[in-house]
Amino acid sequence: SETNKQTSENTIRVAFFPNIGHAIPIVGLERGIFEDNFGNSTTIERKLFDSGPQVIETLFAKSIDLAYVGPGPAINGFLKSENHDVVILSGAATGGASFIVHPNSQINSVDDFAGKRIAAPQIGNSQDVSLRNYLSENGLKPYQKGGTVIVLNIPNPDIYTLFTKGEIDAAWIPEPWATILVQELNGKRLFYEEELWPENKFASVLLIGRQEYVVANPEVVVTWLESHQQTVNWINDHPQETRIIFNQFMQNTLGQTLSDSVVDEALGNLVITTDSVNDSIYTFAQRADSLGYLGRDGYTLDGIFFDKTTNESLGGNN
Amino acid sequence: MKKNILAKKIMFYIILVIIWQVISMSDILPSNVFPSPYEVGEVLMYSAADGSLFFGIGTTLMRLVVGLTIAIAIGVVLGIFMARVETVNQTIGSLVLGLQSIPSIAWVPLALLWFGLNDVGIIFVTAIGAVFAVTINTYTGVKNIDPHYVEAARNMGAKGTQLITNVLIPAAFPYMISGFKQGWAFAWRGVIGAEMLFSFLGLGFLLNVGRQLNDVSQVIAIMVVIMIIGMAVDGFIFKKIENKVMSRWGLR
Amino acid sequence: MKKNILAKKIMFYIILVIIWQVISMSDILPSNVFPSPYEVGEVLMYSAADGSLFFGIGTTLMRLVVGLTIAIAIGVVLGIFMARVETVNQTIGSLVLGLQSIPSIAWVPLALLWFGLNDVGIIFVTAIGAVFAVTINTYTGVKNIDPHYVEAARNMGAKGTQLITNVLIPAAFPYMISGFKQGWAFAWRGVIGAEMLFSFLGLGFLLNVGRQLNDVSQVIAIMVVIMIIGMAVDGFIFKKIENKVMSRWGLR
Amino acid sequence: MVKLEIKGIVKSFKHESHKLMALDGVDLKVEDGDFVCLVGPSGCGKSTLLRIVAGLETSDEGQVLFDGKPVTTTGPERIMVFQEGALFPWLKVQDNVEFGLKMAGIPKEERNQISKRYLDMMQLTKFADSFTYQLSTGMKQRVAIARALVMDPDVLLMDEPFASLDAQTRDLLLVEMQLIWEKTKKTILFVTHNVAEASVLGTKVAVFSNRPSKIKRLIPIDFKRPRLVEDENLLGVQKEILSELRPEVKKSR
Amino acid sequence: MVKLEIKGIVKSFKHESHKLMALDGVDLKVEDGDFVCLVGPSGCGKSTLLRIVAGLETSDEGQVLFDGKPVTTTGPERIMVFQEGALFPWLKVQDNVEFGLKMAGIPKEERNQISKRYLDMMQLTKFADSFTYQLSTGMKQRVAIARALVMDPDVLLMDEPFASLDAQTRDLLLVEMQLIWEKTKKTILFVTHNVAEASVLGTKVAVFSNRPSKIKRLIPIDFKRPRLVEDENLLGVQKEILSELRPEVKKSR
Ligand SMILES: Nc1ncnc2c1ncn2[C@@H]1O[C@H](COP(=O)(O)OP(=O)(O)OP(=O)(O)O)[C@@H](O)[C@H]1O
Ligand SMILES: Nc1ncnc2c1ncn2[C@@H]1O[C@H](COP(=O)(O)OP(=O)(O)OP(=O)(O)O)[C@@H](O)[C@H]1O
Ligand SMILES: [Mg+2]
Ligand SMILES: [Mg+2]
Repeated sequence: SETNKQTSENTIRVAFFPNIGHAIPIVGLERGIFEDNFGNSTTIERKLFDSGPQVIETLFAKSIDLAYVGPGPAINGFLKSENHDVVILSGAATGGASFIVHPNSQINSVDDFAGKRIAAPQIGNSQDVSLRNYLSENGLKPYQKGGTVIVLNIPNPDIYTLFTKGEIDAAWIPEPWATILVQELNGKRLFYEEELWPENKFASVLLIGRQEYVVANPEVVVTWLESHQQTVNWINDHPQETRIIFNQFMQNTLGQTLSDSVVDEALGNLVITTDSVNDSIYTFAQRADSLGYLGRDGYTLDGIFFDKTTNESLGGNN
Repeated sequence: MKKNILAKKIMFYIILVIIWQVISMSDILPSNVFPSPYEVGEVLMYSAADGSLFFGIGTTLMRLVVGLTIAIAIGVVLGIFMARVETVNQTIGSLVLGLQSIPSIAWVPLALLWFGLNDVGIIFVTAIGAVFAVTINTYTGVKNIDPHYVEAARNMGAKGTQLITNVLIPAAFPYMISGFKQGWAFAWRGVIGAEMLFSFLGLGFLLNVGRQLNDVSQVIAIMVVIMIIGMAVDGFIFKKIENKVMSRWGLR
Repeated sequence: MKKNILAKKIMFYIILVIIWQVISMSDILPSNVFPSPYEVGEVLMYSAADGSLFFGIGTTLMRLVVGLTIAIAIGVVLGIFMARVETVNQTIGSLVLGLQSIPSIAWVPLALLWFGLNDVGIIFVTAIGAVFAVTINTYTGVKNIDPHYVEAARNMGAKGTQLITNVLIPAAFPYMISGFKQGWAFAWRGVIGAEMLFSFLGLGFLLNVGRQLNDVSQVIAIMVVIMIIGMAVDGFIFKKIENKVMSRWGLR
Repeated sequence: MVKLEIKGIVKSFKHESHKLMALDGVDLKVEDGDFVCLVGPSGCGKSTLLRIVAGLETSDEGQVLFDGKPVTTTGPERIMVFQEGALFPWLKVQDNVEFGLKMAGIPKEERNQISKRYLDMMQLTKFADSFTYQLSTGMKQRVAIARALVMDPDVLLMDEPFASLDAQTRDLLLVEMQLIWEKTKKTILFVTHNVAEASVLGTKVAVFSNRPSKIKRLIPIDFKRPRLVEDENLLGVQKEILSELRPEVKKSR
Repeated sequence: MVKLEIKGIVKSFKHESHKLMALDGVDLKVEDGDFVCLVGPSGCGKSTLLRIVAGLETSDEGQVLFDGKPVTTTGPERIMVFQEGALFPWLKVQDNVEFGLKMAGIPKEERNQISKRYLDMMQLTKFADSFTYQLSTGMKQRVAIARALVMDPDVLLMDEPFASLDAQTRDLLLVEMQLIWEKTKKTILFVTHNVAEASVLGTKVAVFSNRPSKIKRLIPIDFKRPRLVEDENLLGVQKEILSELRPEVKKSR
């Protein structure tokens, strides 16, 4: 609460990952789209993260106001705060996850999964939920639950490492890692995750806000969403420049870049959009719940989506 | 007398839990930031009921025992060498101090690379986290031996291995015990840390799951389990040895 | 004499690096699994050139100093209390041993929740990682004091604070030094670990970046930096104090 | 006036295979200004009794009264010179000697003055700046004595303080001790194995029986001072002490 | 035959404010079977010399020859009884005594037999199972002596071993020491502050000068044994020793 009070009205603290799926904040901020719309009196403080749950922890600690995260952490944050800390403001990207098979492992379809070691990023994230749901839809169970498929939850960079060593047979993994596995390690893309979804689309990155902040700063939200939309348009019009800006950003913040072909292909596998594909979020929550990720007491997503009208009226009452 | 101590301890923890419950009920902090002991207890109950807790504990302890055994064996030998052979101390000794300052979890990426995602990798991280603490304490212990003991022993014909097993080790034992204790602390931290990052079964994995799902109650529940095991190991193993040594040395 | 030692050390490290280079050139392991010292050196050069390395070191050291200072202050007081007041030892003492066994990185989720993504959170993790080591060593040191010293001092009228500052602390000093040393080791591990997980500036952050980008050279480069700083702190600070204490105690 | 009253002190220790009854009902009245020498077989409990009087050990039964009040803890009015020295290795010789004064809050210059006097008396001036491990055993013992004298206590408890001194230093200190005692009229309990030493120093000599020990006899010595070790007058008393002591030592075999 | 030849030993120590010259050219020839008592002012370097002979300390100059070969390190043929005991706290009394035998690989039963004999001699049988902190100072010293005797060394180096014994135990050990020496014809270097002790035990008494020390005089004593402390015959030698010693102790003031 200390940090909260210190927040000057003119500082917006926004969290995102140095990852191609987060192209909107990266490109929008690098090109100054957000700054231009807010004017000189507002500073935007960038907070770089590499894990969704950590973003949520930090948001609970009131150290950030807005954040770009996957649906998993967004839903968890909403439910764990008893429906009052997190609100989904908009979509940011859809698609962008694939099932990659190691060149030496004999996997050609789901029929070959038995006895194999299959990796997904951390428990409860989008790919993990999708993988486990896919298994159960195909009548398979993870080894840890008495089944035949060994599911490993490991961070993306470690998936790469283990893929190098041939210690895993396949991975359900987001971009740009999926493309890196394909291009650098000869991984085989068995399928794109969007192929499994209605209309071939599902939300993979969302813009969320800290409810308290959103309610208190309706104008900020409006301006942010406008800039957000403008950035989407710009990116979709300028894929080349997007790649250049992205790599510049990587160089400046992490001192490293990805190869052009990786960025291009990864970007091509994603759709940068404001569409939050709400149905996919409900489906996602349902699947997570059936996996036991959402607690024992049942759940409801009522109020998770930003409702501009109620928000304005709440803001007015303040 | 003994009963009295136990009663005091129990009282202390009951009071602690009550204070905790009162603070969390007072609603100063929301429960997603500061859960109540009741919520934490609930999580423990459930994971005990479905067996996952005990499976996790078993896995972790197995890795710990193997890693710590390796660490103690290497650490004691290395420590004695460093204390007795100046050249070893000047060369390997300085390296040990450097390696000691690398946090165990910094080894995780390399462990994954070198050993893969399996028990060996985790045991490596566990052992490497503990080995230097054992080494340094053994070293300090041997260095701090009253020189009269060594002189008397050498004078009575103790040499080489004899000197080590009959004088250096027993004389340095009070220090070495605290070396083992720290070694165990480092190993315990190492194994949990590695499991958090490897995400491959064990208590650290369960803690990480809690974290990934933003479930503070589970995080704290596992921390409590980690603490309880830590206290148990300390109370039932190290305390006993230490008391014996202390009273034999006439230090109490 | 002094020069001789330095020469020995330098030789040792040169040989070490040569062996490393030979192994990595022999191509038994691919360089993305086992990079050569040359590649690691290159990474260091670059990050030194663009200043990011020194900024990282500065940030980390600042957090370390603050966290360790807090840990030592609390640890010494707590340790003495535990050693001298049996009730404190039986209650808080057992809790300290429990808390000691929680790895610092297990505190990271709570630190993030309670303090947010800022220096305070990282310093919290640093301090809590070190405080119990200092406490336990101070405790052991005070417990291991030759009882004659305390008796003589009490007999000459030393009481309360006087007894603590004039007898307990100096008599336990050889132990406390090793407590500070371990405290520093834990704090150093804690701060790096926290930075790896917080991903908020500092050396740990740089290491994590290396990990995220699967750049083993960078991972090892930062580990080397961590080691060198560790050795420097040990060599320039702790070694000096220790030698002084040891020779004053007639232990060498 | 009775300064110290030791009443029915019983003390036993636990050993591996047995319980050891060290003191079994020790009674002793020490008048103000008495110089009582304690002699007895090795291991009979002389050090233990001194520790109980100092308040460093508790007895199983009985009590010690100081000026009529029961002793429960240590106090600067009862200062002990330990048999093993117990000097502080982290302090220089001079700081060791000044320790008690510092604890009493006496300012630095005054401390220096006092300690200088006693360091001089103990022939240690040259070693004021040395650390204790740099001293020979005899020198350490002298530091320990200086450290106690500096405290100017009512009761001085000395546990074989002269055992590792050379004969000459000891003879000198025997004279010095008598002077100090006469000047300050301190009450002194002094453990020794040396019967001659006891006869020179004591106003009374308490002979311990074999373990479990009592005080077997209290022999008063009334010769005028300063007495010297070579005084032929003392031979009679020495014989008397020995005749009490011998059978006890024999029993202890 | 010369057993030990000490040639031109020089040894100094660094102190805070100055360098301390302890030994400055000590020469001493010790024949096989000699019993040499060393006396001298406190802090003159007697313990230091013993440590050098034992091989525990190196001299700045000069050397020690044992059977004609220079001493460079410790050896079981030269066993030391330390002034401060240096018993191992982690061993029971009996195990302390048997330590050297165990190091020499002697089997358990034989060890037990031997140690029993010496424990008995030192009146410690009852305490065979005790730990050292449970003993009085005098008892500890007796354990230390037993531990050395058990080793049956050619040369025994004893640093004030009887300082904290009661007179009776000491008198007994004085006789015992002579018997042991006569039976085994050991070569013994024995530091003491007690001139009577020296005159009873020694075949020769070496008087140290004040620091920086040399050996001022070597006084042979030829009376037949066993000698007793009360022997009037010894008074003459004692006077002689004292007359050499006194001026040195005075100088040391
Ligand atoms: N801490 C202890 N634990 C067990 N036994 C002890 C302890 N302290 C002393 N004793 C025993 O108590 C007895 C008396 O010991 P004490 O040191 O008082 O003897 P003393 O008369 O001073 O002997 P000395 O003349 O040899 O110094 C001894 O038999 C000793 O073994
Ligand atoms: N380790 C040391 N460091 C510095 N000085 C030392 C050391 N050991 C001995 N000395 C000094 O050397 C001198 C001789 O010491 P030593 O112990 O040999 O004397 P000693 O003749 O045995 O005296 P005592 O009869 O009192 O035991 C002393 O003045 C002492 O201060
Ligand atoms: Mg005694
Ligand atoms: Mg000496």
